[in-house]
Amino acid sequence: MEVTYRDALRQALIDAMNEDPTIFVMGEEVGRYGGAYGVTKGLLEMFGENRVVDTPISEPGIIGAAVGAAMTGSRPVAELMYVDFAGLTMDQVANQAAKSRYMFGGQIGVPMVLRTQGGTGRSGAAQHSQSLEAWFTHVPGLRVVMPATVNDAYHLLRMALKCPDPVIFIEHKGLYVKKGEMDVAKPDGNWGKSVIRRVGNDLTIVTYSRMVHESLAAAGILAQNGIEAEVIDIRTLNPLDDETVFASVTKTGRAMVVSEAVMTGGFAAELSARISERCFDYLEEPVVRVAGEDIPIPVSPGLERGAVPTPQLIAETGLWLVKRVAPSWAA
Amino acid sequence: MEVTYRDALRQALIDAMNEDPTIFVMGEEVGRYGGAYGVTKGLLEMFGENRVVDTPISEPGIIGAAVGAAMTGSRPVAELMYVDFAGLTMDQVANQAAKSRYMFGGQIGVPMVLRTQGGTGRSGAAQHSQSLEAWFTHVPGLRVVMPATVNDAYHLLRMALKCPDPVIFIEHKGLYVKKGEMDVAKPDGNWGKSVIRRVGNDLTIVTYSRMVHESLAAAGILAQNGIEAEVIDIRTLNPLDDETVFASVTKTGRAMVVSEAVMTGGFAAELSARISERCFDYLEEPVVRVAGEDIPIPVSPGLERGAVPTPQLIAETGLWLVKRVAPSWAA
Amino acid sequence: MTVGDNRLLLELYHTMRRIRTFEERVNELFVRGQTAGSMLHMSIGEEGVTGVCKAMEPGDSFTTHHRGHGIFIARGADPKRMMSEIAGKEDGYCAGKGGSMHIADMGLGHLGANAIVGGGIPHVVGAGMSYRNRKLPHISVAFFGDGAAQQGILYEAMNMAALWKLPVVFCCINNQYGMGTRIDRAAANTNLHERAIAFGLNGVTIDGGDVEEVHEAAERIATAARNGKPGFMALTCYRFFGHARLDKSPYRDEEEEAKGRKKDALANARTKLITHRTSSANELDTLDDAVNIEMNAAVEHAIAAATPPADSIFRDVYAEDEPRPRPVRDHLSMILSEAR
Amino acid sequence: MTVGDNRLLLELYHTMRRIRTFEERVNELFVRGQTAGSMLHMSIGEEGVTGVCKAMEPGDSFTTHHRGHGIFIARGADPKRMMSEIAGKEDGYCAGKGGSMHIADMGLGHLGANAIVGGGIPHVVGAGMSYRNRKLPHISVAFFGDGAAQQGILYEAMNMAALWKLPVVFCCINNQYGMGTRIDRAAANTNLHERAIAFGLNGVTIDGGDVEEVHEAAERIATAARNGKPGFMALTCYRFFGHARLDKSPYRDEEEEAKGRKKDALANARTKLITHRTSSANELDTLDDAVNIEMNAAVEHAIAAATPPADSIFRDVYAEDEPRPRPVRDHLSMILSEAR
Ligand SMILES: Cc1ncc(C[n+]2csc(CCOP(=O)(O)OP(=O)(O)O)c2C)c(N)n1
Ligand SMILES: Cc1ncc(C[n+]2csc(CCOP(=O)(O)OP(=O)(O)O)c2C)c(N)n1
Ligand SMILES: [Mg+2]
Ligand SMILES: [Mg+2]
Repeated sequence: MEVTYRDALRQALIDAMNEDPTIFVMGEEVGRYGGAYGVTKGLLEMFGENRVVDTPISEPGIIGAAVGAAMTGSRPVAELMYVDFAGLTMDQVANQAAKSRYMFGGQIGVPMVLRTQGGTGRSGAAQHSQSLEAWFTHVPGLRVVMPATVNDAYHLLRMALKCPDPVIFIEHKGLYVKKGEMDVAKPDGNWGKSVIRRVGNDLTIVTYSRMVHESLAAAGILAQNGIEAEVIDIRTLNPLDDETVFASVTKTGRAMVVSEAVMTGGFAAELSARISERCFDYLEEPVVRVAGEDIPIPVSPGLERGAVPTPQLIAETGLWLVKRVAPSWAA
Repeated sequence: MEVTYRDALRQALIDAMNEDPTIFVMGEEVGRYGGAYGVTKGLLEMFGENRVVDTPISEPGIIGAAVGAAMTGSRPVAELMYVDFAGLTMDQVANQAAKSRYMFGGQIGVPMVLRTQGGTGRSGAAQHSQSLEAWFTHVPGLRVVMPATVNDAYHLLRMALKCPDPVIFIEHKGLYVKKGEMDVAKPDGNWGKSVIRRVGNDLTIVTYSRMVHESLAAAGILAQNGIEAEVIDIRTLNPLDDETVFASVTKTGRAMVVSEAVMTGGFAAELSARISERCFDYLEEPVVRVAGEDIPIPVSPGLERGAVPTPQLIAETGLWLVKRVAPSWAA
Repeated sequence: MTVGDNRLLLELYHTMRRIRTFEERVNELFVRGQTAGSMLHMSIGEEGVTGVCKAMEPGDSFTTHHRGHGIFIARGADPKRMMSEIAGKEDGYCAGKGGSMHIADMGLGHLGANAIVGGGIPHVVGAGMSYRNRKLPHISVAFFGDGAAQQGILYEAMNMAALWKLPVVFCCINNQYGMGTRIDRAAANTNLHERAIAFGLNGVTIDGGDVEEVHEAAERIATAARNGKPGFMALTCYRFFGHARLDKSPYRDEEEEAKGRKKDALANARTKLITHRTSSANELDTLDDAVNIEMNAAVEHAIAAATPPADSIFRDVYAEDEPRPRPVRDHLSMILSEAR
Repeated sequence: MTVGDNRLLLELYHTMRRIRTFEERVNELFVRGQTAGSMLHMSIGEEGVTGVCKAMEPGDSFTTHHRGHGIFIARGADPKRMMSEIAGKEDGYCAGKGGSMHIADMGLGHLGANAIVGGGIPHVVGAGMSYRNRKLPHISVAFFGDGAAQQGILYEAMNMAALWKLPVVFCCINNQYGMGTRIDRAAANTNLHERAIAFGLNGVTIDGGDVEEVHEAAERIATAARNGKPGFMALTCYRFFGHARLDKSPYRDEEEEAKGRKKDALANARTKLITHRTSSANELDTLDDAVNIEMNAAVEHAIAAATPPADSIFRDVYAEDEPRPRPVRDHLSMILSEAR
């Protein structure tokens, strides 16, 4: 069925809530407003005020409440309107949700899902456009999921809602209106498995979230230049399936990691490091990263576009990497 | 002069405050108590209540106040008692302190120093033992400094107090009582420059903070096995001097990054990725990371020691890397 | 001010009209597809805050929230540079980097608009510390909404301000809504000033529809703050339109909106000037026309203004002569340039 | 309880004695070098909180702070397993992973001690939501100190609890200090209950030196909470000793300490039992001796207990049958094993 990424997420919440009475949604504007990006529209009418809870603007308290609810038999879905607000909640996320099972010797888990969204594309400026997954992937005890496709939006959220541990579920504001096939009976892949979105023998592009689509577009450009790129969607940054990546790089001998987050200290660095560690004998060129510039996101649309990778940049880098064709900026 | 790391920090604050009247220190227990680890002892008597400010336990408010003070002509030193509490302050650090100059088009800077400390060694358990520098190094607009030596404790803090931008200054709780030479006239190196702590031709060990000492101890063990390791102390993670690292790896052909932080998504991944990117043609072995385990820190002393790198682990890895001698755990 | 003082009310009216018209023009700028994005928050209905801004002195500083256009205008902003910033242009207040939600002007004491609800509140505490330490006579005022009053950082900031007797004022513009959430669905006790009093500050709730009343209260609160007793004031008003440009407020009904929009400090001031003071309708119309011309010019200015150069994105991350971030392309060049 | 009820006060006395003696033994454990670290926070002087714990029912849950030994004992903890955890041993409540600051027992409704000041406060809001949604009769109580009352998250939590009418109680153990900072140097208005009232909760301040008074107040507050009116109670007491094991409290003088230690719920209960009730000194001494034996046994148990196995560090990061983190050594093996 052709639906939008937004609708797929909404359907996942509806199906999960019908199936599991312990699930409830809480967050700013999730009820009457239907969610800042419309993902929870209609849920309040369907499930009532106890299961669709509009909260005050109190991010630390919201996530803290979700932790407590998760420790007492509920499975809360706490919505953080923008991942940019994570800075207000990192204590509850990293010191409470992530560590409770461990600190308490395995007595209890914190089965909650923190739903949020990030990325550029709407001139949201420096505090409404970030990609902060790296803060979470550095915290043992969390799972981190970033769906790129409509089908993954549905299935990964359903799977997250069965996970016994806290899941940081990061959507992309630029994908909500994207249409695609949703098959509730058939996930793109299992939880914790990377998916090959395009097969190719010349170059491996490793990416996730919106950049999967930019990378596929770039792969199209590369194909016109006689380069077949294999595009791998990581999907779940934790648990991470890097074996699929290693197998591909072992085959292609060339790897590019693409991410919208600022380059320095991003998850792209972890992926790059792992590929170099494990595929050392097979690499014909260094693993390169095409990522966001090391800057805050500016508001002016033109500047904003210049702050993150484009299909053009990915393609030019690929051409250079595989065919030694100097890119526009180096020519 | 032989002093402790703690005294060097204290002297830096005193000298800077005497020189620059706009500097004031604020934080929990920095005054009457003298600082949880004694770094600010005596300052209240010296500089009075307006310049040594005991605060309520309100981390977000403390950092937020420091931001406002820095924007109005003061140069605050805000002490965050443990870097583990950073989660409460990341919004003020990453969205306010780090981005103000940029968002406001360069109108104003936020010249503040956030002094904090991290690391294991005192059975502080999961919420008092972390190494969270990676959260900060992923935020454009911040500078991140982690002194390993007594002389750096003094000089890097003095330099941080002249920096026009926000500096995250992370000390290590295990180093406060460490003694060493402090020469107020002679820094170990400039701001933004890595320092070679030990010269060697067989292997490059890149590290920072307490792990510099563990790495030097490991280098001693390696030397007894005929391996001369070059140990590089990064000192300032931002601004990062990676050229010094590349020069060394180009010479040795082998690189190991050592860090106390949990491995996945740590700054060690950034260093590893950069070395593989820039020294590809010179590497005889993959760049390896010896870092903290991907777990919260347990309280039991024995378990805590097992969660972070030891000289033994670093040395065994070095032996394997250079001489292909299988380590104890693989033998 | 002495009751019946025409000059002051006329001045406040003029400022409020400039705010109202400015916001209407921002709307026009959006409709003409010239704004940087759609995260534009109109302050129409909140013009009464002008009374607070009027009670501030040169040298005083302030922080605002995402709905801060009006406050900034009342503190002396140049509509042209504001409009340019909202359009993401090079000659805007922030060189096209900040936009509507991050306008600032250190020259006018504007320490910055903030897109993090509550994010700018603690900054005034630090400003107050700077003034105290340097023995300056200034106060610093934090402007924010009723929704922000549910952020814990407000209470940390108020406690510190009261504890240290800082020259600080917390001004809550209670427009009854945080996006689609009415205040009574966000707070159990909606008398927000009672919270401030419990934290040891002066606390009042004022009718935001009467700019003179707002101004009088602000004078009292500001004077006390200057003398070391920080204060909190909530201005009761109504958000006339949607939360941001694209919100049509489906969550509230016509009737409530009609009633809410009666709380109109601008309209009330006009009536008062004509009926109880010495101004004539013509006089005010002439003034309004001048404002129209001023704001139309601001729109045309912004549209004509140049967009910022592409490479400006690497500027201002750090101080001018500090090491700049390395562009990804340069990084790639260093890796791939040498032939293999 | 009816005034003059010997049974209840005797029971409270017994619990308070167990707390006092337990803490003294923790101290001994430290002196004997058997504790996991020195971040040990004694609750001596705070035994009056027993009155709150007594007002709780089976099935009720609670979160505590870093100084929570006493609270947990009053809620039924096994001193042996507590002492083992404090020693970092395998049979401790948290298998030697949490220690003194992170003891928990889901069986007894202890949702966890927290080393983040204020960190456990919002958890009771979520617990209250669970109980409401599942129509369970329980309440959830957050225990924390006066210093934590300066954390904004407390106000976010109280506002949510009041807004949603949750069965939640916030219990502030006001021992006058946050480390070296006396409450009047941390809060402008030290009548903390006034803040709670301003947020729409029931709020009271009680003399923590009179356990019966505490118990009566707690019964009222808890009953109201069970019926949807959350409450806040501050127990006035005094931290008898240093902040943590290594702190000698140089920041306060003998005189103040002597005065403060007069607020001793345990001693007061004993006097009351003997002078106004039917207990004899001998009777109480016998009881005390039994407690001594119990707690000495706990110490010896902890010292004899096994330390956790080294590889247990990789357990409990995630649920049992979920993928575990890969040990660094295994990671290195995968990289370096194949010969080059
Ligand atoms: C920390 C944070 N949480 C949520 C948001 C999303 N958001 C933007 S404005 C707003 C409503 C704010 O309400 P209020 O404080 O009353 O200001 P108003 O919009 O009414 O002027 C929300 C929830 C945000 N920008 N920052
Ligand atoms: C968020 C946070 N800030 C600071 C600390 C350091 N710290 C531990 S206990 C404490 C004092 C807490 O005072 P209070 O809440 O009154 O509890 P008490 O120690 O008096 O029982 C401080 C500052 C911490 N553990 N967590
Ligand atoms: Mg509002
Ligand atoms: Mg206390």
